[in-house]
Amino acid sequence: MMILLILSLSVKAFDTPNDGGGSITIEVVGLNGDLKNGYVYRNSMEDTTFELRGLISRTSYKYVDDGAENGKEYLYKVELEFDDTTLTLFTGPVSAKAQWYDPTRTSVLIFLIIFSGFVLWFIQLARKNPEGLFIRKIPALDAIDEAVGRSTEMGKPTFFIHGLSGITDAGTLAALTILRRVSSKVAEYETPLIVTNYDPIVMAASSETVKQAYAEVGKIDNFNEKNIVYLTYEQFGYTAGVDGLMIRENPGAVFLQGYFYAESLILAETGHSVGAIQIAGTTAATQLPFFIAACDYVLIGEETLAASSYIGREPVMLGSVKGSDYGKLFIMIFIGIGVIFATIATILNIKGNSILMNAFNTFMGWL
Amino acid sequence: MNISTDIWVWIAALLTLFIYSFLYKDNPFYKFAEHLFIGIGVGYTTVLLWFNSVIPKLWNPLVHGTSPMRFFLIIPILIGALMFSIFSKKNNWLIRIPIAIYIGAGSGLAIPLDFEGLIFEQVKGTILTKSMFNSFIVGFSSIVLFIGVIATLVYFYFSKEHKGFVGKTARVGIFYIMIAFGASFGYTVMARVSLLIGRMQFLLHNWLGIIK
Amino acid sequence: MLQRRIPLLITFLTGVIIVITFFIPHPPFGKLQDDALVWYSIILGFSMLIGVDSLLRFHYRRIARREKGFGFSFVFYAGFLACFITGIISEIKFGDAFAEGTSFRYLYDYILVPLQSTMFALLAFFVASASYRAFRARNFIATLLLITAVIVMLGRIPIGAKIPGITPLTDWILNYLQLGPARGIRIGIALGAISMSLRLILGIERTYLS
Amino acid sequence: MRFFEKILKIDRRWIFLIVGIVVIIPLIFPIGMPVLTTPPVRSLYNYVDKLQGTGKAVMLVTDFDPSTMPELLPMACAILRHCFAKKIPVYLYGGLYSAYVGMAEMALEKTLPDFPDLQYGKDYIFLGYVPGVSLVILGMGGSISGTFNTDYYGNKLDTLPLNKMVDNYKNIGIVIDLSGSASPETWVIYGYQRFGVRIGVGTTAVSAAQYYPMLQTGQFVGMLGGLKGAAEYEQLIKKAGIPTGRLEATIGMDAQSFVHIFLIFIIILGNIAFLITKKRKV
Repeated sequence: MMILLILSLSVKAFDTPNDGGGSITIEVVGLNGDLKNGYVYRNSMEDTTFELRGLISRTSYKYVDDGAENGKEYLYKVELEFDDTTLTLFTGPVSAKAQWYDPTRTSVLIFLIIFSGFVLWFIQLARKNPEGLFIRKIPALDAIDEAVGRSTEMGKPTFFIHGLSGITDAGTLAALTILRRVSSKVAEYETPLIVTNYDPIVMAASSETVKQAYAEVGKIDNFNEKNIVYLTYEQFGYTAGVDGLMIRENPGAVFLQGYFYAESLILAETGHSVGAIQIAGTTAATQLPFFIAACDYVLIGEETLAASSYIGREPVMLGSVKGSDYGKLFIMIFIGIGVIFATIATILNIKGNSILMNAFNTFMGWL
Repeated sequence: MNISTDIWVWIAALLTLFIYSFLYKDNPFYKFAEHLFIGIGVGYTTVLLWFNSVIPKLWNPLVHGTSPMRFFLIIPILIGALMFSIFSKKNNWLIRIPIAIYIGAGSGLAIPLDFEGLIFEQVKGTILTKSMFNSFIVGFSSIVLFIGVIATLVYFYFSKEHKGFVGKTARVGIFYIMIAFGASFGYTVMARVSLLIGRMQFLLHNWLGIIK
Repeated sequence: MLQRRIPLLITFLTGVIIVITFFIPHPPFGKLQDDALVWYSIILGFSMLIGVDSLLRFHYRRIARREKGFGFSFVFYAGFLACFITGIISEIKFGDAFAEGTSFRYLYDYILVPLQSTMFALLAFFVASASYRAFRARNFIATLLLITAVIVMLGRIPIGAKIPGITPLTDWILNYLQLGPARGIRIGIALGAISMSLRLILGIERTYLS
Repeated sequence: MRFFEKILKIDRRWIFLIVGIVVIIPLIFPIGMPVLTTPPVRSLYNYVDKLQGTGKAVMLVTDFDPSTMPELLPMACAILRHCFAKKIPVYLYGGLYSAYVGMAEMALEKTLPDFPDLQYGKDYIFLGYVPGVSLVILGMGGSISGTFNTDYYGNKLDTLPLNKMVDNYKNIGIVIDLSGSASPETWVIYGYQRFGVRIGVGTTAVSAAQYYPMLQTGQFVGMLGGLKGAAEYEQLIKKAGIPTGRLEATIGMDAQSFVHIFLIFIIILGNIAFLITKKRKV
């Protein structure tokens, strides 16, 4: 038994594939469950000593040495401890190197090309032929003017409450687009606008956005930096601050835009209690139900991200929306074909023909 | 009754009550707690960000590090410095440069990661329903799930008017979406109540000592 | 003009570079994404100072002009300074502000944490008032919302679980009925975000820059 | 019918008041409604139970902070009581981040008085915080004393009799991670997949949903989800005749169930009022 085990065992060392270098993988081949410990030692070929690097994993039978220098050659010694014996195996020389392309990401590349292709193609078409581009109704966006207008009639300020995500989040950028629209309306009607901020960088961007909007309608003098309020970079501290401000300033319209967490409902209920019209929009799927329950209008997920195209109605933007819709169609068809294929493969597999099933699994692994 | 004699417990308990007083109406106690909260919160995050990010990731590698790569850290310093142009009356447009960098970097990071982490995962999850044939119910449910995904996606199809077949499918989509929202609301209610129980236990046990 | 063109060009370049490096593991590109995140957290540390500055000035102004409620601005200052100073002292003295027995730890445990959890726990009340108001059978869509919410809520309490069929029904709603739209919404958000990112990189979507 | 119109326009503060009362009353006068146990909880309980007499230890990790304490602390107490009563050795580990240690301390304070004959260092060990997160999990695969050096109280770990017998995952029957974040996955990746130590998890009701797939694939031995999971574990140790102290989760479940019933009640009431007033208007 033992002899068989020894004969069938071998150890391989190779450059860890698809990475930025600096890493060598050591794999024990032909092992089964009875390994107690597997120690990996390394020798840098400059002297004779082997230093202990780590332990072979007992589930994958591999060890990844992330401390290798690119281009330098190493020898590895692996000591395998079994219940009744210990084996020592050598391997190498081997060196680590960095790759220029990561083939495991090919699927992303292909989808990226297809999707950007659609978007760029329709942008191009829109440039040539700006007529006839359609975008479906989004009631929450139509309600912006109404909300600001009513707030003005009541002589109350408008609140714009940012979510908790940073400037790199698509939801925040969509919020800034909506802020742009809200502030140009507010500037037109000459009512106060208060913008509350969680992230200081977003505050800087909000300030720029509102200033631009005021400048555009020629009322830059009415812009008041003090109304772009910074509160705190602490979730519930921010909530407490916004709640306090809302109760005291008594807004007539409240916009809750960006990425929210559990505070969504606390804010929306407080806004409701002061009788404001509330328009919420978020890409936080988990918080949408709370906004639906407590707000008058809600931009559901992707609707926030389409807001800029909807508001601006520039042909180029509408073209990009159409392009991304085709991307959506592509994904729907992809899922449809995938489901049909999986069904056929499973039926054939039950009948004993596994070729299609294997092909399917390989493809899913690649994706 | 076994009221706490620990001053800190008293502070915590009073602050808890101050916040709850907001449920009745705005009042000086709530204002006190709110301002304290914002003060402490901003002090706390500033300290945390500096000691967990700026010092270990910038100061230590620059001052104590040896790697040649550490000079790349000049990039965040420059970007960070440009942020302060907001204080300048004349050159405050420079703040657009760091914002432009964030937006570029954020977009660049999001594109491949959204494909890999969100779209592929969801697509795979929808296609792979291996146990579909184990029973009629699972098979039927998988079809229900599949229709849910497609109808919801049709609802988010913006560039076509929602009438005819597309309109009907989008309508089914919004039905599905509402069902999902109801379920997720009902599911989360439970966890929210346990937070309140925790606070009440603190007041009744740690502070007042009414309950053991 | 330059004030607009330069930022657009910068957005384009950073965006394209970051996307390309996603596919190149070779240094220095492979690490660039991670580096960018590290840099972001450093810059966030810097930009916190802008936020702090804004707050300090706001409350200073309130005190200086004796505006309504200026007394609470002292409370803000007290909280900020207490936390900031004890935080720095504790970090320097103990190497970790959260070490047992530091004054920062006391502020954290007995002021910040109770405030956070109480604020968080307000949700229990607001969930009640929101569901009372929102879950009405106004129309077909609202009824769907109402019915699923009630079924799932019933399924999560011991008494409700005794109603025959409610537990499997809740499980079925959560595992299938709810999962489809949840996936659809997520795919939609991801596609929307990608499309928005493309527009930003190409300079079509400008927000503050027009 | 004026009544229903009033009901529809009721000041929401009445609702707040009733919610408050409904939570407080069961806390002061516990009822102890029966809680049915579910398979994920039973399998964790049974797994721990079978460790009795094998000499293998339980490592209980408090990877949570005060924000999720109401749900997770009762779990810590119930599991500790189970181990203490059955003389299963325990490593209580104060969590991967420094702010978490206080939670472990609190769990000990609540449980130790009921088990006066326990000896520190022999029956249980309290590990404090060391930086490193996943490195700590990896390090313990080699040696616990090598990773921590000292326990929470500053004693050298290699002087403690329990640690002399255990010292790495080979003699740890299960690591139970109580967490409101993603740390159970970290434990699975570095603890289970690298060293084969079994992982159990206790988490909040909100996070529980995302861990079901890992439970199904057997990466977790069992799972306690939210207050209900904690209450179920309390019921199991109560049935085994172990001193339970105050059944915090079970009592919490009373309060929770009352709030739920109240919510369902007002939703139904609101709808009746809505439909009646609507009919009258037509």
